Amino acid sequence: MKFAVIVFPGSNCDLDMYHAVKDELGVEAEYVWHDETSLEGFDGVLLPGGFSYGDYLRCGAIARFSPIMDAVIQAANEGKPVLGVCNGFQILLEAGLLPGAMRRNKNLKFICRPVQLVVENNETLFTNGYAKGQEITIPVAHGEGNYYCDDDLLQKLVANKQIVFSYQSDVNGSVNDIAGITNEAGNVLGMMPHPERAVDSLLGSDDGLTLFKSILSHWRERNAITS
Amino acid sequence: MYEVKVFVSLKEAVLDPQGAAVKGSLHHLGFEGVEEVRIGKVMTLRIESTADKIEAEVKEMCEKLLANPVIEDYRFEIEEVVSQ
Amino acid sequence: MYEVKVFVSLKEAVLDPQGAAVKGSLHHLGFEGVEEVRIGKVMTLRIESTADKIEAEVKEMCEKLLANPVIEDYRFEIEEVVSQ
Amino acid sequence: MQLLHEPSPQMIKDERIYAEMGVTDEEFRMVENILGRLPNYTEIGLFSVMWSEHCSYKNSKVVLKKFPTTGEKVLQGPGEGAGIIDIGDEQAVVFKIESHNHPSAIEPYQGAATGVGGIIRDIFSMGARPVGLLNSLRFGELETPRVKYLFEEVVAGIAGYGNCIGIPTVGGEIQFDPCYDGNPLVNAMCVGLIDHKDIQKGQAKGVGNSVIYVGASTGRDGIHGATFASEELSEASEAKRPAVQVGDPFMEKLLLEACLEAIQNDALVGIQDMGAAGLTSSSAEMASKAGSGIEMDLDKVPQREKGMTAYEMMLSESQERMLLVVEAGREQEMIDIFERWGLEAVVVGKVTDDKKLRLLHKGEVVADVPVDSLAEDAPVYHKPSKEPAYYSQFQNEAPFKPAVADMKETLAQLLAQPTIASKEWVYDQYDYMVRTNTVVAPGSDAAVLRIRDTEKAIAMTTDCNSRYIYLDPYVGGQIAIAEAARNLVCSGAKPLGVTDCLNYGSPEKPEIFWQLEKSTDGLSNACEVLETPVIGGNVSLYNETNGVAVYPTPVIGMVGLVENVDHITKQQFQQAGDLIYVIGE
Ligand SMILES: Nc1ncnc2c1ncn2[C@@H]1O[C@H](COP(=O)(O)OP(=O)(O)O)[C@@H](O)[C@H]1O
Repeated sequence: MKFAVIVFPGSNCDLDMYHAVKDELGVEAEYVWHDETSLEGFDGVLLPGGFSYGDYLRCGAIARFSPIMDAVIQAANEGKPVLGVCNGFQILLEAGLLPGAMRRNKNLKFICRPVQLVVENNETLFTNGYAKGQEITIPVAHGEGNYYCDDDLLQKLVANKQIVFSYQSDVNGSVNDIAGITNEAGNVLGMMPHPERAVDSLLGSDDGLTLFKSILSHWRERNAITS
Repeated sequence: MYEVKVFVSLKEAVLDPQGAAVKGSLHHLGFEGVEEVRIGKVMTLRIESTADKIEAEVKEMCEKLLANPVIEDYRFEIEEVVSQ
Repeated sequence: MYEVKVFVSLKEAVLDPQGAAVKGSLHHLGFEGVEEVRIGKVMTLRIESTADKIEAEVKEMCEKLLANPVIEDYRFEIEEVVSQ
Repeated sequence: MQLLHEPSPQMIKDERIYAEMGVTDEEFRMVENILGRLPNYTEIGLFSVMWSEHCSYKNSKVVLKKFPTTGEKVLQGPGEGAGIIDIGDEQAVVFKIESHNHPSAIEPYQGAATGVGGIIRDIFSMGARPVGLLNSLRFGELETPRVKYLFEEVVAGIAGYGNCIGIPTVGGEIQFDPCYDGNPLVNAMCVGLIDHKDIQKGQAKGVGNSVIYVGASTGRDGIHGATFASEELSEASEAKRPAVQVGDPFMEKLLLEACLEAIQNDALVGIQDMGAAGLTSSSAEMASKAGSGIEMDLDKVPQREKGMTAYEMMLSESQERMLLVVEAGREQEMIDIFERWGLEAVVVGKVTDDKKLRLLHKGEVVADVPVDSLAEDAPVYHKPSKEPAYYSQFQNEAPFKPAVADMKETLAQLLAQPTIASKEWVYDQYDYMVRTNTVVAPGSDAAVLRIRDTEKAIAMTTDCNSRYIYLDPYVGGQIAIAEAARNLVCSGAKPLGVTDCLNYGSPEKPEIFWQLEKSTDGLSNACEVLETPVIGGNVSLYNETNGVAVYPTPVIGMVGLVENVDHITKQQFQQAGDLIYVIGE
């Protein structure tokens, strides 16, 4: 399996994402520059955290117009796994690949700390290695992770089991403590917490590694069947 | 040359934590009469364009980039100015 | 009851990285005519006060809290509204 | 337009216009002698910033000389953007601390943010990858709205810049005391890692080589920031032209990546950031260090505003800019690297052999000044020193014995002191994990960052108990070094070296100069004993409001090496049943 790690001007968790899949998961990964136009040859797409374009207008608003985004949208439509973390999640929202929007954290401050998450749905390609309801520790680091959706959308998210992770207790004011959601098809995941920062127990937690392992095992299963 | 002001604000239904914080601080400073504060953005653009195109252009800018329709409303004012 | 709009913007000589980024992005989207973008804040306040006091009050709010005169300019508009 | 308003050389002299720039009568005479004529407005501007305390250390040089600065492992001592210490395996650590006190007092968010931005540039201009940020903050008692505002905004500014650029802020310290009420201290430190082969120098070598300007364009912001940083805060400084700049961490992120790419290209001869005194200090220092001269055409300098004068361009402190010297004929290679990162890179001049800084503007020579006179020949003052009355009074008092009736109650009261209480509220706002190397996060004695692909780690801390130093500068100075070293040792590291930021009141006052002398004696002595050379630092004098000085506050930044990540110890109790020992006296 081979992952693309998309690098936007201002991405700063690109290296963490790269090391997580390359060194800890042990699969191929390559940086792909924002102004490229193709994701040929990649089996999965990772949009890392950071501050694309300084997050100067709204987080992710400018990055979503990068040339590479057409290829990301295409990969998503083809059913390839697309994971957006933190700024990556914000970009997926702005690009319309995921529904809803982000607001500033309720306390108006940047929040960086390990938090407890609940795995709400373990039947996605990103979470098949977790147990349903499992509590995991993964850090957050964001200023605008206060997820917003209206009631209609919320009901839809619940009905379709699109809410994959929620905070065990309120962190930033998000509607229903939502920490991560997928698209309807289930192959695009956006989450504010950083699984790539939780892949090595030396740094506190390796609960995030299971997420990357889930993607890999899903891919292996599928390819064993189809190839 | 046009000077365009685009006002972007959170939709009424969306809570404005920043506004709430500013209101709190104003009360703290003794301005008890402040009943509500909402905070928005105002973007001032200078655009080289023509009378027949400017409005559609600005609308497109707003919808594509300047505002996020999921949580924000926008409006704009266009004024023709003499280029220096 | 008064509805007050306070406009806060960076002083002319002060760098506006946000505006620069938005301008770049608009060019990228094909709006080549955009020559300048400056981004400021607009705060909409509802204040219970009286005609003789409101202006001085708003001025004080601006200078104490809403703007930092070292890098920002401000101006405001006051409108009397009927309380609901 | 503006040019017409610039006073003539004769007017500058007759009306003592130089005095407004902080140049003394005696210094003006020195400039006259150096040039053999009267300086014009641009030229006296160059001297005024280069001879300010901030750039020349004219009042502090005598005490800085005392610091031990050499050692087996020191690869670069004071003098360049930052010092460098060998950590084996062809790798080294690069670190430096710097103050941004005055801008932060006026515009706390941007003042603190640009302080962080400036120190980061010092690190990557050496060719190093910045890996960690620390800070040291001082405010008045956390009681008035003003102090709370300063505190919140400074913390937000540090977070805003560091988080956006993606360098973890891993440690710091904060003290609240009435002496800092009108004059908060904001010191920022950056630590970087470098391979020996990548070490850069800020030198303009090779006659005919090109001088290239990269990064943000030049605006009128922050003109005279350096002189401003060397003055007391007073009502009058509020009225001056805003000396505060707005930081652009996104631009700096691009600049950082582009510069680290550029150093891998051997067409790059020298590189230096434009910090205080912007274009003036970077060009004059690079030429002076190389024994060369520089000629620049200011018309080529990217400008953010219309109609800027030579004086304004040379004194602007716009952020996120660097000056490079590049081999003649290979300029395009450099320009291509920067363009790939979306940055402007422009040839603005060339290296000459006449040891002059010559500036052209609109086809005319607007300044022609010997570079050494700017960079090295600033006057050095040894100010008078006098033991303050308060000191002998304290010395004669009997040792204070606190009467503690209720241990529990007293402990609770102590822990409730803002200076002692948990700083989680602060570091919760700092992304201390980005780049995933942070093994020990804020909240312990020192921060520890692993070095990828090795078994090693580096530990870092900032410390200074200014009350001790006020009460006894010599012993207090020793204590500051010892505390920093203890924090490193407790984390499993061997201390390597020190960077310091000397925050004091006005050196014109003999009592303050005495504090500076005595405390640096104490610092020097402790550094010698512990074999932790001082490899760089920064001086911030005139920290006074309405004539009252802050406590002498020499903030110590210390970095140590952990040979193996298995040796790392944290401050927290690890498990129930572990034994607790008290060691020492
Ligand atoms: N301004 C700050 N920025 C980041 N971390 C800080 C700051 N102030 C304090 N800390 C962190 O909080 C912890 C406790 O700090 P401090 O009270 O100074 O402890 P100590 O006296 O043991 O050095 C340390 O880990 C320190 O790095």
